[in-house]
Amino acid sequence: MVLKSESEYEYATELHDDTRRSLLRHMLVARGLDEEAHRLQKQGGLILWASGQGHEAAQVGSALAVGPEATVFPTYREHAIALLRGVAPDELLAQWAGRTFCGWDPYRLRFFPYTLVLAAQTLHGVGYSIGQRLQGREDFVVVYVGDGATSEGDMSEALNLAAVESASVLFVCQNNGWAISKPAEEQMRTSVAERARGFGIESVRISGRDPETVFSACSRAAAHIRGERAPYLVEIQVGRIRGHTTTDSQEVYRTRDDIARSVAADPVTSYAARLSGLGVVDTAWLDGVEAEVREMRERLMKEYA
Amino acid sequence: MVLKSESEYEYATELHDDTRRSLLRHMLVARGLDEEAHRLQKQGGLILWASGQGHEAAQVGSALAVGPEATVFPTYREHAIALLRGVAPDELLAQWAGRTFCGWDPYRLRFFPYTLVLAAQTLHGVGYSIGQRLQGREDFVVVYVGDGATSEGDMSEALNLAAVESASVLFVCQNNGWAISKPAEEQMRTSVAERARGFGIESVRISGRDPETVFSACSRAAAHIRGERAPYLVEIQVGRIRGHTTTDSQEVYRTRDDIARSVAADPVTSYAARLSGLGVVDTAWLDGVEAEVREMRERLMKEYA
Amino acid sequence: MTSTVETSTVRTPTFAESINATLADLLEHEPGLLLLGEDIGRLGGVFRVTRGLRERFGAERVRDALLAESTIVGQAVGMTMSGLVPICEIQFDGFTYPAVNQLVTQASRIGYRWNGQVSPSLVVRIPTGGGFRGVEHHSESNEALFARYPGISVACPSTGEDADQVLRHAVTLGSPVVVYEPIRLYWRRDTPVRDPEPARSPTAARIVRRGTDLTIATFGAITHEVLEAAHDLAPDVDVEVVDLRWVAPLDMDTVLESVTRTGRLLIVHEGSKDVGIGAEIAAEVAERGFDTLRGPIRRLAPERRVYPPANFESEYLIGVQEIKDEVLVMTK
Amino acid sequence: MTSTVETSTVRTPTFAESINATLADLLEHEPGLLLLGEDIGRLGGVFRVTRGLRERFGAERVRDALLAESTIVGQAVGMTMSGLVPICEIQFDGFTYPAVNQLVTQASRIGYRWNGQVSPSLVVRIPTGGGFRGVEHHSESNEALFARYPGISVACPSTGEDADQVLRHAVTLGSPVVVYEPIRLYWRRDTPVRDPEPARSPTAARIVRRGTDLTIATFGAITHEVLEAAHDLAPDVDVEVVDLRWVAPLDMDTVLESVTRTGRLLIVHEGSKDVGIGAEIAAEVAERGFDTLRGPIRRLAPERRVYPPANFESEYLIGVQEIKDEVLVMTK
Ligand SMILES: Cc1ncc(C[n+]2csc(CCOP(=O)(O)OP(=O)(O)O)c2C)c(N)n1
Ligand SMILES: Cc1ncc(C[n+]2csc(CCOP(=O)(O)OP(=O)(O)O)c2C)c(N)n1
Ligand SMILES: [Mg+2]
Ligand SMILES: [Mg+2]
Repeated sequence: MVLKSESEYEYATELHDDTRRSLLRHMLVARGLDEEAHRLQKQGGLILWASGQGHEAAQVGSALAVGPEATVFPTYREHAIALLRGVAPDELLAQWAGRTFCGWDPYRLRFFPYTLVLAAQTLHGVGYSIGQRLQGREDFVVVYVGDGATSEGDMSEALNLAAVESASVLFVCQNNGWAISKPAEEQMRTSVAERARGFGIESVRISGRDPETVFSACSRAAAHIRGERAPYLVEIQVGRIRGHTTTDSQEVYRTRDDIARSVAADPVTSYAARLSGLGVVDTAWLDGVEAEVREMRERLMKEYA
Repeated sequence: MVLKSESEYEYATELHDDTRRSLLRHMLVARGLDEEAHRLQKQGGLILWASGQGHEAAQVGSALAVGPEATVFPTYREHAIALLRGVAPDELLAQWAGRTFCGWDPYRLRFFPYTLVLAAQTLHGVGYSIGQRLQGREDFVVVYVGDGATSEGDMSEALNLAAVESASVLFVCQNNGWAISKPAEEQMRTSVAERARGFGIESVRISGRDPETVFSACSRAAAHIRGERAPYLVEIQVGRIRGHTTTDSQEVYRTRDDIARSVAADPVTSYAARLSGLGVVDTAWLDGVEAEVREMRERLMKEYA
Repeated sequence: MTSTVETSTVRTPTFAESINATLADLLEHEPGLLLLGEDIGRLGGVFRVTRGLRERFGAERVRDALLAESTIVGQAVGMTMSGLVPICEIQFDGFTYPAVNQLVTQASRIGYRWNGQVSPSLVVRIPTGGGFRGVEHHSESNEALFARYPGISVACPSTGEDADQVLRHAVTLGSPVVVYEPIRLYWRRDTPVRDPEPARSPTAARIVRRGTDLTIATFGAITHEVLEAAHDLAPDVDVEVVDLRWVAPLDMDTVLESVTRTGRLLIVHEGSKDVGIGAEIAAEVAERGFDTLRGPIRRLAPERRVYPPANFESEYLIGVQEIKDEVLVMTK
Repeated sequence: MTSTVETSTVRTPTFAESINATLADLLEHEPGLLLLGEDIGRLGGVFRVTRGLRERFGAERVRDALLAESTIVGQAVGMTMSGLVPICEIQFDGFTYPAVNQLVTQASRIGYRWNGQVSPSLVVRIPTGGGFRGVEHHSESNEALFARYPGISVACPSTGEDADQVLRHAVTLGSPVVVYEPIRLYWRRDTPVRDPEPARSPTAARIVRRGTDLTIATFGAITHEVLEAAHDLAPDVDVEVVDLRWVAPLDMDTVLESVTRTGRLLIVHEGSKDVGIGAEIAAEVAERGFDTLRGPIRRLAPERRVYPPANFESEYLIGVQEIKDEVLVMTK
């Protein structure tokens, strides 16, 4: 079974150039941090790193679309969202360096701690949303989950709970095609989006190559959630460029071609090229971001090397 | 939300009169046993009894349809199936009298022990089917589950496993509208049948009032499973005539009308009336079954009173 | 806290009535507190412990949960993050296991993971224990399971009054508490007399009978059998009975002081013996109270075997007679 | 069973290599046996313990499981009913909890529920323990969790040779066995010398160092630190080291005999102290070996607190120095 997008790429036309630059900037910064994390891990400064390369468009697009009011329940790979939400780069790496289990202030940033026990956070997210609603407070919650983790009972229980309670929860599944070495098409017969519908949760499945597609789909999803006060699920197909984590050797179980396809579909380079081509960003702008990234990497090196 | 049948009553015309009499006979016997169990429980002979009244058409119809080769993984309420499969009445009551955790020979009867930890048996059933297939043996399995139990993570995990492995498993959900005091429409937003489809399992939702409807639907499901070597789910709507168990007082949480509706929709009396009306059974036949039931009840009284 | 003497004649509220009253009072005074469990609302719980609370406080605060224990505890964890204080109910001890992951890897660690920014006051009430001819899985005692885990406290009150104190303390603790409520005590009225001595603190053990010859450390429903045995043995043998009330953390000071006075320790519990609470107590006393011991420490608890069908449970459970026999062996 | 002396110089297979070889041999000779776990096939497991087995025995017998621990154990239970012998792998100790329900309420009781008609030979291998700077949840030791339950056996081998013996025994036992494999030993080559004395039976403890002054009972990875401490202390203090190998059921006879000779008992384990395996051993000795004791029984194990982030794990774990200090205190 081959995964297919239900909706093809659709470049939303209504996006402001500011928004587009913002999307690209966050993607570039996340990529820079990810590269630096790999370097630091090799040198022994980090214990482990779960790369987000290939996930940037999905993460930045969805996080910008829902806005800063939404509370985010991440997995352990939403580094681009962490940065976008204001987690400082060194705070983000702290747990991967063995210093703490959460380097940032979850409440202030509305970006909750990474959860390493797969799918456990899905129930927390729904419970939190219900709790907020009961107290008459903002109950919009975004729960991230990977394709593999959706097999855990907790994920199905969370979908059912959200559906029954009509909770204001956006589930975002970043389907990168793999749960370590297990291909997504051997993890499920349908799709996460179809499964959500079975529980009574509207859903859509989109490509995660283009941040604008993601932004549009998640904006619509957010509008649905706020309008209907009901949950929604967006399944985003992304490519996993690096191995599962730095201890993984994906060459053992993925073909060279398959890895090459993920690399070729790199959302960061392609979006940078597109915005350059459209004249939305120019060399000066790109140089500015590059300088910012360089500075960040230097600071991280000082802190963690 | 009110539960609606997706397919209306459909009286299969192709059923032999022998089959129809067999359906009715098993239903009448099961009802007789159930009445006796209540009596014995009141007298202290049984600890507890989980009544099957209202479930008879669903149980007998499905069990006859799949035939004796299928291995059954029941919940704790499939008394009609137990009897049909050859569990002796006193063997069936033994566990409700505190003598054992399983009074019969599971392998010989291909009717496995009752499981009281909800939904745990769903994974066993799929695993057993896979195990049988791996050993080149009959892998047709029927897993019973209640509406409430479908909320447990294990049920979703079992559906996913069966779908991915394309296991020869028929899931039969007897949706009696209640999980003790929780109405099914507050337990899920859709239906168990829709949920199964989300996982990639074909399904149908039928009324469990008429055993012939059940027999036909389950025969088709069984043919599908044997033909496609893929799972199937049949959701059967039944009425719960008695409380959840003998310790329950359903009057606390169900309206008088609602209970009356379940009583009025009694599948046993209505099927007996129908077959009498059609001349498929006559008084002599009914008297014969009644005598059989009386004898069974007397034996049980001796054993357990 | 009152210190009324409980006797078999004075009419005091039953265990279930006490909990009901405490929950009602907490709901009344703590707007952020809610109840969550299977069948606790409309039905008032399968043991009717929460009877009337939904009518009084509404379906939003007395929530009939989905039939999924991981959902119950998992959503409760999220609710604590939003500032609420959920009191969950698991229907029977034997159905706790689907919630173990959320309790052990999540609820118990959230505070630490959040560097103290979240203080999850989260209570899980679990009806426990046997002796009422239950069907399979309905008569177990698994308090030792959670007692191992840092970040979880475990209470096993043996009276309604103690349950009241435990619950009131638990909802303020800022970390999860599992409270085991003995099913066979819910509606029992005639319980043996105990000393009215108050506990030193809400988490301290209680000395429910003063004695000089031997200490019995116990908790939960079986405290009553222990007291009965102790009363029977007097005046020949004068047994001191310590009702631990909490099994994690344990009030070892009270036990050790008692053993210093009596020189002998018997531990009695209903949960199975192996790697149980009794083992922890014995190990602590074998280390810290070794010099005060006049003889071997002994444990009286069911052997390592499955809780049997109802017809055989009396052979499985520890009764008054066995407790007396054991005391006599140890003091002869 | 061979009785080769393991030394730091002789090149013996590593722990991981031993298990790999044993699994291969079992798959070779037992057609009904299969492996089931996350990433054990294509990848050969996250620790590469099952490397090459899928290629050799096929994807049907070396099964890359769905990402769901309850599914893994739950389907394995069904497979045992069909006559197969599944050896499951849980990826890390910390991810065992979603499978607890299927293990405790199902796998462990199926035999009893079926009146002996099913003998579920079902093995669950679990990589365990810390000391390798793991991230959250990746360094725990929860063997005491399952040790409580009748119907489950729990093994904690400390060498590849013992793991081999444990696994071969486990697949024939007719009831579930959980085998804890220390992560930090998988690929370690230099381990302290131990006495070659064979065990009395596959489930018996091994005396891995004979001594006269004090008995240390231990198991799992930390056995090596205990041995190192014992070697360091000699000849001033002559420590006897008992490697339990199985923690449920426990071979108490070997421990008691040892304590009879030495008069002193220290228990060392990596899992946290409270209501742990050490408690059970101490309690048994405080009862059955009381008269042979010359001083308090002591336990050395991490205190009741969450396993901390990697930078703080050395403060959390028990090291060679602490073991030596403890022995010196007990023998001075
Ligand atoms: C309950 C649990 N089981 C197993 C693991 C080990 N594990 C960590 S990540 C992972 C794969 C997750 O795949 P997916 O959900 O697709 O997320 P991805 O890593 O691809 O982003 C596994 C098996 C875990 N962390 N938690
Ligand atoms: C894991 C678990 N949780 C709770 C229970 C207690 N319990 C027994 S039956 C039941 C309701 C089941 O409802 P449903 O699945 O609809 O089946 P029905 O009884 O209606 O046939 C509950 C909550 C249990 N047996 N197992
Ligand atoms: Mg993935
Ligand atoms: Mg029901």
